[in-house]
Amino acid sequence: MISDFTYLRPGSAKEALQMLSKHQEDGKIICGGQSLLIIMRQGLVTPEYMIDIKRLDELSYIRFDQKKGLRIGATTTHRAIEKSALIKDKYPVLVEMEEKLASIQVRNWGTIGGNLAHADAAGDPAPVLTAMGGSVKVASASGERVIPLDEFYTDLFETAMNHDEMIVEVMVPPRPPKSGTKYQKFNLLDSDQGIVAVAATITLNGRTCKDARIVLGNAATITMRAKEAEKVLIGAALSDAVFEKAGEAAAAECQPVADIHASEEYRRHLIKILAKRMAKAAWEQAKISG
Amino acid sequence: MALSGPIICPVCGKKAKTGSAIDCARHMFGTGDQPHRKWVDAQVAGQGLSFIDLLIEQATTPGNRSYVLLGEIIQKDAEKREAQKKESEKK
Amino acid sequence: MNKYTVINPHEPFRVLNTHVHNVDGWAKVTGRATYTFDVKLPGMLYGKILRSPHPHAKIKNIDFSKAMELDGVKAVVTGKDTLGVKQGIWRRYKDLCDEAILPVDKVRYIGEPVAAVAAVTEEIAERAIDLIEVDYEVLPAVFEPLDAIKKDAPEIHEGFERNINVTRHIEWGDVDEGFEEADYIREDWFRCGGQAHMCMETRCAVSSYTPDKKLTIYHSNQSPYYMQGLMAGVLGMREGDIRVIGPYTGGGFGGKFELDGAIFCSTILSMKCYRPVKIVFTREEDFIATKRRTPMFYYSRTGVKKDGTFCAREAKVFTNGGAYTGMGATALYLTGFFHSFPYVWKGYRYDGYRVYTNTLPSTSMRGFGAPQAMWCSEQQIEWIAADLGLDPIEMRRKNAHQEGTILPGQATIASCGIDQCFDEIKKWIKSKGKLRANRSIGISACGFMSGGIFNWFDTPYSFSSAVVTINQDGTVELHVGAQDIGQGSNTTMAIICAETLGVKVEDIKVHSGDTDHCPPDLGAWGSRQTLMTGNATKMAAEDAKKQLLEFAYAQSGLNIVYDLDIKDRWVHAVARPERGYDFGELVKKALRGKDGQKIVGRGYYTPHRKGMISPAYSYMLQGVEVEVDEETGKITLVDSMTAHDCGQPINHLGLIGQLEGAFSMAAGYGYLEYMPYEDGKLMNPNLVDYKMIRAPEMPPANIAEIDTYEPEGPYGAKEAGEGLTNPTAAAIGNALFHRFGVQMKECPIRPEMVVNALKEKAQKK
Amino acid sequence: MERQLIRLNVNNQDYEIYINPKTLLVEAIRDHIGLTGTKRGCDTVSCGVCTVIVDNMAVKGCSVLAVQTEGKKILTVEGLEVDGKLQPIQKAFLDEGAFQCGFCTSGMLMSATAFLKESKKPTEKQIRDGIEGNICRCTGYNSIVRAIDAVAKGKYTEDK
Repeated sequence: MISDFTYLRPGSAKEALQMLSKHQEDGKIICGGQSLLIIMRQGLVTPEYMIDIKRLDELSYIRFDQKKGLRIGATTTHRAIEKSALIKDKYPVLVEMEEKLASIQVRNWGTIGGNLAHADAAGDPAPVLTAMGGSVKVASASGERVIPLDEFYTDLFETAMNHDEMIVEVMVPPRPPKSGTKYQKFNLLDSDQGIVAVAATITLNGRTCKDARIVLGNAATITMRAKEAEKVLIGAALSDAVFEKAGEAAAAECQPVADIHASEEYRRHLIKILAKRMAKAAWEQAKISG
Repeated sequence: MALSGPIICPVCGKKAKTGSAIDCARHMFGTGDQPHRKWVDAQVAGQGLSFIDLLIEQATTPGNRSYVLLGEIIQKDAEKREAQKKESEKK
Repeated sequence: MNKYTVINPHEPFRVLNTHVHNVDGWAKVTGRATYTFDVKLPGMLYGKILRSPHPHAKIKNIDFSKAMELDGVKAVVTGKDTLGVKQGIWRRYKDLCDEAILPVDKVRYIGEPVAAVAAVTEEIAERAIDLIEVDYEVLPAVFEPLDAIKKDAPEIHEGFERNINVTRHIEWGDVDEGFEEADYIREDWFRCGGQAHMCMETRCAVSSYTPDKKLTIYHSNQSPYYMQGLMAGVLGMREGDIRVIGPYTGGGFGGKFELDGAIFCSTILSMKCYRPVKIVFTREEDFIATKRRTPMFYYSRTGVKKDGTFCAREAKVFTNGGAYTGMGATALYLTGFFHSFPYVWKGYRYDGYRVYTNTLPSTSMRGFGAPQAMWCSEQQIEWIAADLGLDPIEMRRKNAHQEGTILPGQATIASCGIDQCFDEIKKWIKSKGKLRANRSIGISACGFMSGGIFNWFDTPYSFSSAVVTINQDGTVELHVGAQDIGQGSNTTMAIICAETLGVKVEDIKVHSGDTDHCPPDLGAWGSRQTLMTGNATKMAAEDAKKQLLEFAYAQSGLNIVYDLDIKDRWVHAVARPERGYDFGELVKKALRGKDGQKIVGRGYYTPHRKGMISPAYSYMLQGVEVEVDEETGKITLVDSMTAHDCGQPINHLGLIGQLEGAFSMAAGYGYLEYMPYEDGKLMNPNLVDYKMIRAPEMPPANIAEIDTYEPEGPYGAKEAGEGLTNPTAAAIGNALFHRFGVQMKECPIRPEMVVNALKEKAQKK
Repeated sequence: MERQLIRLNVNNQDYEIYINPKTLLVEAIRDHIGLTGTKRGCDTVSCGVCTVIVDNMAVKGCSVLAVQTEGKKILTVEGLEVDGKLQPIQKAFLDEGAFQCGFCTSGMLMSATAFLKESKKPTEKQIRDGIEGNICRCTGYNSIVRAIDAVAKGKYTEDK
């Protein structure tokens, strides 16, 4: 049963942040609420004040410029990202990821900011954005700061944000030339979260790998970078053997937990396979990209 | 010794399919209610066994040992009864 | 998307087997259909149930004083407020009536009701539940049947030594002789999982007890008559004083024809405060505290000749009964019977043992024990064919049932179209040509019953009854006790009635789902309604038709050598169709002749001299094309074909829907639907972690309908829609066997199991 | 907890309801406005039987606060039929027998309606992805896919 709360509807982001600084941990931001309302029904979260930013259109935008890259406002829905021609052109992997994120109903109402703030290790956007070097701009009444996504998550359902802060923008740098990013999750049903998931970015310099990012979803309590796997790739002349090695490194360094869907061992096995496949897929794309 | 008629269940009086002792044993396991269990328990207690022991033996090991065993017991019991009957008729 | 072909079709009918809309369709596509879930009565209270957190514990004391103090709480009940009657649907057998629903003494599974609260809002009731203090003495618990039969295992029910709940023995022919004749004998051990019914409408009820000592219950169920009878038993009331209304029912699948916590607790609460009380299960309650498909351990030993002739088979089965009997005893019998299907054996022997454990009770679920039986049998047969280097389809054909096959002491097969099923599946496989490297096809055969003959409920009534009343304007009222739970029985009965009376479907108003106004009927289970209620409906319509034609004869003054008939509302001489009367007009006249009495036709059906199991059997063979990712073990269903014999199809749309739906549920059982328990606790009682087929996972479900004629069924009809839950799991297993040579012995087949099986195989090499 | 008065526009009709702000949209529609065509089947935003259309978007009424939909246009299954005239998708469901128990049907119809509005000439895969968020335990989905496909292919245009 959802506990009672006082409903607040700020007219601007500024007002929302003032409310947040006033109520601190007694306040909770709701936007799409697709995850929040579930855990509230389970009694896991019981805010006294619910601050609804769903209607803050000032935070709902998708912008791009060559220097700064991609900027997505926090209240932008998953569906808006999925349908954005601009993103499909510049960051196609984001669209591919969104198309497989839960169901249309959830994507219609749920938002990118809410998803990232929920800090579910099995969430889809975090690994992809992290693989592309993305970060979030968080704001409080006293100012703003930018946190790289690979430093954003501290523990299961926990982020580096303070109680008076909220995500206002998602930032993705311009895609470097000769680079590609791919994402795949392993699940039993098309619309499910991943039992595990892997996002990979490969940037080429001629035939060798200039830079690489391998990011694992649901392979630890937080979205994690597989730095050992990245080391295997960076500087190497890429081949199936190298991808195989990278997969093994990722499998060795991840810290999965067993649940009814998969044992720890099987999760490592899946990470190995997916990391190998995604690194290769990203490489294939990097080769043909401008 | 041969029996004059088909074997009747010593507990509920039901005539087994073929009237044979082994069929009567199958009937007893198939029914498996308290009266039938108690009767079997009484018969096999001597061998440190029980109805359930025979049941589990039958179910967990290939073959048909429990049925054969119980069949023999029923056969003997039926013969005993018939003998007793003859006795009482003589008197 | 789907291909539907008909093999050797029968003569076309006017209404039967034509494209008829579901008679409840309008209500369902406009949101007008009201379910128990939607019922709201004046002054209605909302109930919530407190459930046991322990798998096995004595209830020492329950203190609900704090709950009663909460504003808005109107009543709290515990086992002490009941007669403490232990009930069960096997009423003839006292031993098997073992569930009190609100137990007085002890709880036997996690989620078992302990107390219930009625309050003015659901939220207050929920808060009140948290204020009830229960003092438990926790007892040692046991969760697996093979542990529960051990000497030192805790006793779950008094007097049930080694926790053995029911035993079943089936045997015919000479098994030992059969095995002696066999050239090859194969033994295998299998494990079959449970499955949740997962009806979209969770269990719910609204009960209203009034000062005149009458009780009215709205309840989402499969058999209002069973509910009426069972409630009378636990309440010590007369059946006639209880009215059970089963409005539109949001799915059943075998899970809604026993008493559940919703109907029982809402009634006890209503009797305490004389107000209507509504209880709706949450999805979690529906998972942890209703019942489930029976998990089984199977040992199967099969002997065959070199040429593939089946000789003998013996099976030993332990089933996880959970805490109570429910319909488990029937599932135990049927799994044993259908493990022999659809083949002839010189000797067949089955010993089944249902064992109590401290887990969710198991019971009937669509397929009723047969899916487990086929999972084991159809895989083992595939392996035997491979071991002997024989064609698996031809080996099956060689041993399959035919018309006239006798299963000694059990059944005689009157109609059987399985031979043509083999042809159709062969054609389909051929038509697929060369498959992609990561794909393979598996097949599986099976058969199923058309209603059960057993009367463990001990009803004095006919199994099915129907009343047909013709109104003066020619419209028709059809009263049946059959329960439409979505399978379309209302439509099927309307079609049979219209066809028989010679009128149109829109002339028929079907009345069902209300014990006050409908004749008793055992309800929707075991695929019984089309055949049994169908026969009763046909008989009632024929009775009414005869009365009308008697009058027509008198009217027409025809020579009695002429036959009269009715088609499309036109009463006419068969030889001279142009000579006749309008149906409605004739009825008006006929009523005058009957001193104003309506024409009422009566029909009933109870099977006689049809063996031990069922009056008729359907047959089917299924092929499934499966794709497997060798590295991850992920299974994807690509395509499927089912060749199916259900006698004469009656409800065309309904038949296709039932076959497609059964297939999706069967596929889920094969590779997705998984119920893991830890210390008696279900680990995935929600729709995030319990996986079922969704639209993207559902492959084409092609159907070849083999039309046969079943003499015992109405117009030659028999079962459809339940039997098809049986073959799919084995077909998927067989597809994996053909691709990788691995033998999967546990279902559902989860990807991790596939990966492990492949690893094992690699290591062996 | 203070209740508040909110105005919802459901099926082109304004309703004023006095509710606790935590009231979910599906609760407002069923319990406060009294339109029971929309159902509830889970607590985890999984089953889709509570699907309604808000400003032309299908959403799950169990995961949206009623207050969040103030001033928006809400369409429920009851709003499909106008003056006894069925929408093409409703007719297609009847023709294909795309329902059995009917409990998921309202939500399924709303997902299908929203889907058909935004996708012209959809492929079968797209149709299946379009109803991914709705569970049907009875039909196995294929009849539903056929119904949506028939409407998309214009089989019912004469009724539009």
